[in-house]
Amino acid sequence: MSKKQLMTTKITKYPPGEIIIWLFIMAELMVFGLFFAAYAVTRIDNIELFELYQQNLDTTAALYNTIALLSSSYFVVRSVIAIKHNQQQDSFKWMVLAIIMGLVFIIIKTDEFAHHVSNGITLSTNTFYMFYLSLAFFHYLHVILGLIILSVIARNINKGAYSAKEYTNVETGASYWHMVDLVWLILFPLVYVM
Amino acid sequence: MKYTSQMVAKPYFIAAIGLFVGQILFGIIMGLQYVIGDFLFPEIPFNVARMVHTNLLIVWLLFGFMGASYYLVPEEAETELHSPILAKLMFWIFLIAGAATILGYLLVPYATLAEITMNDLLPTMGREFLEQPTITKIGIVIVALAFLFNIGMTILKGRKTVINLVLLIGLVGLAVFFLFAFYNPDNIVLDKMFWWFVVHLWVEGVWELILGSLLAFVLIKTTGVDREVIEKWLYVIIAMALITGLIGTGHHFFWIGTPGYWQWWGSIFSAMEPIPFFMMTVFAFNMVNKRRREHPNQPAVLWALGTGVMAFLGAGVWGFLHTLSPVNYYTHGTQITAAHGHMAFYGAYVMIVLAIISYAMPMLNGRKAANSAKSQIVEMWSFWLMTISMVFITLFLTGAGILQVYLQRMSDNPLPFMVVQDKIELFYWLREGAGVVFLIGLIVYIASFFIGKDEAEPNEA
Amino acid sequence: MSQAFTKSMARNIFYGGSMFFFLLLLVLTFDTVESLPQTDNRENLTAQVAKGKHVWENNNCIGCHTLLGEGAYFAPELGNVHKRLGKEGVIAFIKFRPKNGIPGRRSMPQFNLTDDELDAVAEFLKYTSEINTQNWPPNIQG
Amino acid sequence: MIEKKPSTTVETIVFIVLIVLTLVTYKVGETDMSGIFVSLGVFAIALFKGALISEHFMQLKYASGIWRWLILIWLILLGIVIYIAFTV
Repeated sequence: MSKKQLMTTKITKYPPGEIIIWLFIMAELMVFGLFFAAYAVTRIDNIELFELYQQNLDTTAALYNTIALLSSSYFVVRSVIAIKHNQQQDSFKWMVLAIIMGLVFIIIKTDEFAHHVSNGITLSTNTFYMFYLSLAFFHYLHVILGLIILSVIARNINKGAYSAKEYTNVETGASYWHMVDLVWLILFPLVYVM
Repeated sequence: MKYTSQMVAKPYFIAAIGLFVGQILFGIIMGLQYVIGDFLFPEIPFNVARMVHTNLLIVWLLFGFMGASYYLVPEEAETELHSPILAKLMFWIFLIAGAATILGYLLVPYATLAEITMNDLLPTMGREFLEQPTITKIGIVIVALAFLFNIGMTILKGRKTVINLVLLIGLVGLAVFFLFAFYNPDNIVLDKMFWWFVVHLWVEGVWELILGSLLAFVLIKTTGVDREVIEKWLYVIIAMALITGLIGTGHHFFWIGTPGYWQWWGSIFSAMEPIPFFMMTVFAFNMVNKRRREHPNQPAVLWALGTGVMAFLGAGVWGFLHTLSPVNYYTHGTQITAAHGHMAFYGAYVMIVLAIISYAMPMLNGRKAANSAKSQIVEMWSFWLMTISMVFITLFLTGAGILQVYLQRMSDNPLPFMVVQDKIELFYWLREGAGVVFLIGLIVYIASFFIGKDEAEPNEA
Repeated sequence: MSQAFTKSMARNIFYGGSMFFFLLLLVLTFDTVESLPQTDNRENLTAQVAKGKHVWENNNCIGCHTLLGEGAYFAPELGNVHKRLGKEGVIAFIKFRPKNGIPGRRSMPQFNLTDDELDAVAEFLKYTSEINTQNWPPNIQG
Repeated sequence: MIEKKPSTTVETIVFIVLIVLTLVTYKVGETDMSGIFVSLGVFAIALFKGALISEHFMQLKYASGIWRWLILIWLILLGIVIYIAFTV
């Protein structure tokens, strides 16, 4: 297959990265989509309960987390662009920044979970917390998995494993990470604000 | 056959088929007890017949898995089996322990069996599928460890292929999750919950790894498709199986005293459990369509394709039908479950074991690659007889189940269990009829081993 | 841009995905075990109930009946039989099974249980009927 | 070989827009504004942000056929479900 050296507007047929990751992204989005739909449908009969306990959530922490994930996603975009131009140094730098922002998310979210645990809140506390904790924790695990993937990629970039000719794995990891970001962008307003 | 030590697989396969016959005979007895309640009572009460039926199934499938492993692991690893003697020894230990256990079920009342095997020291008996005396369970663990050691050493010293690796992971998982059979707390909710760590994580977890690797092996051998392609498929299929199946365990935690959130987790993830089975069907057909050779052993290819389709129908479609918690609320513990169980076990596990037996037996009998044309035709007849009758068994049980759900659980005037059973008797008669056809199919299958024994095999096209 | 999908990627997805969901299963299992006291009626789990469970197991009751929907589908659900028949009804039913069954009908064996064993198994079924099963079964017929 | 610095203007603008929209959503949550239309507005913003991620970060704008629409269709379906669930 011919390689493009520059990011041009030429139309490629497939999305970036290995094609299999897109099947998994779709499967993941299906699961999250079902959870979101289940949340919304269950809420219909429990509006007061949901609105009451929604107020107990820390919206400010969620805001910082949204900014952290968005920045992280943006840094990953910069890292991909850099590797496509053979700038391994830059690519590595951006990827490390992305990982740092991901870790910021983990720290803030862990603190939130710790608060819930110390208040004795579990999945069985009530329906709202069941959904909130399920969604947030399932997503949290995805962030951890994404960070592991990004770390491996960062290490490989640093070792010089990727270049303008071979960067499929970087794009694969990046696509997964954007999916994690995307899910949080929906989760944030749905569970914290609405 | 490339290595003489592969020969140890043969007794395992023969024992598997023999026990399979026993399983079906007891199935026929139970089917009759469904309509003639006092048939063989009190000599063989239903609970004993069922125990024999389900335990024989598990034991003969394990024989099949072990035989398959002894056959394919040396060939994949390109080395002789670590210890053929150990394999032969374990065969006899397992067969004798299995036979003794079945005889125990049949000859003495279960409570007496519990007493003489000293169940009270470590009570593990009396739970569905795990009825074996504790001493038998310990025996199973010992046989499994010796088997794993043998297979593991062979893989370690030889070529490490993906098929061998996946098979080994599946077999280790099988042994590890069986250990939950020894956990039997007084608390029935905890008991039920961890009971599923054996049952669910076997059949909807690690067994799928075994299934996948056996299917991949048969397809590599019969289609000649590039190993790289097949191994890639294998990884993706088993990845999906575990990704959906692990949390899919939750579909058993809806109504047994576990928290309500399992209704969401279980429904969502188990709803995706058909995906790996669908991929398996696509995989099997795809590989056969891309075949680089016409393998002379046609029945083996047929069984391999059949297992993909029937596993998808039985485990995938019939499983999905009642896996969502609002549906399962009404169907839980009815004949719908029985319908699903029959087709899923047949499609996923019976057929894959028959596929590997079909592929390996001609070679184990000293032939080059296949049985005579006459024998193959008979075997394919048995395929269709057994498969179609299993489809009908499933359909009749589904019919019985739908009526049962309606009459007993949904109608304005719910009827008692036994009243409902009388009303759906017709379906049980039809199921019994289909069961007899299945037995005929099995007899035809066995006949295929003896027909055209001395005739030459068809040439490779 | 290579669209080849490599085997190592498939392998990583298998190992990564399985580990991920296995850990998730462990976390959910842990949470369930922690919260079971709210639903599993353990405050009523007496020594007699525990004994009843052994009687239940040693006679392979699950070989015909379902308990909370699990078991064989040959005979009635017993998770709520205490609500259907009451303790005395349960004991009487088990005690007076004819040795040779009922002609033409599905028959329950005569297990020759002692009075204490009968009491224990009835207590076990009473305890089971009080487990919070999310409102299952849909009605008294089980 | 090292090439000249590539242009990242589009991605940077998209990133800034995403941050601004996030802050808007947060402010709405802080104020006492409530009601169904506020909620739906907030969610519409979220879907739009998702579309930006899909098009510009995931680079699906360069993909053709069904691939380009994967995420967008998911967002639309989700929007419909949430709309129905919040307005019944």
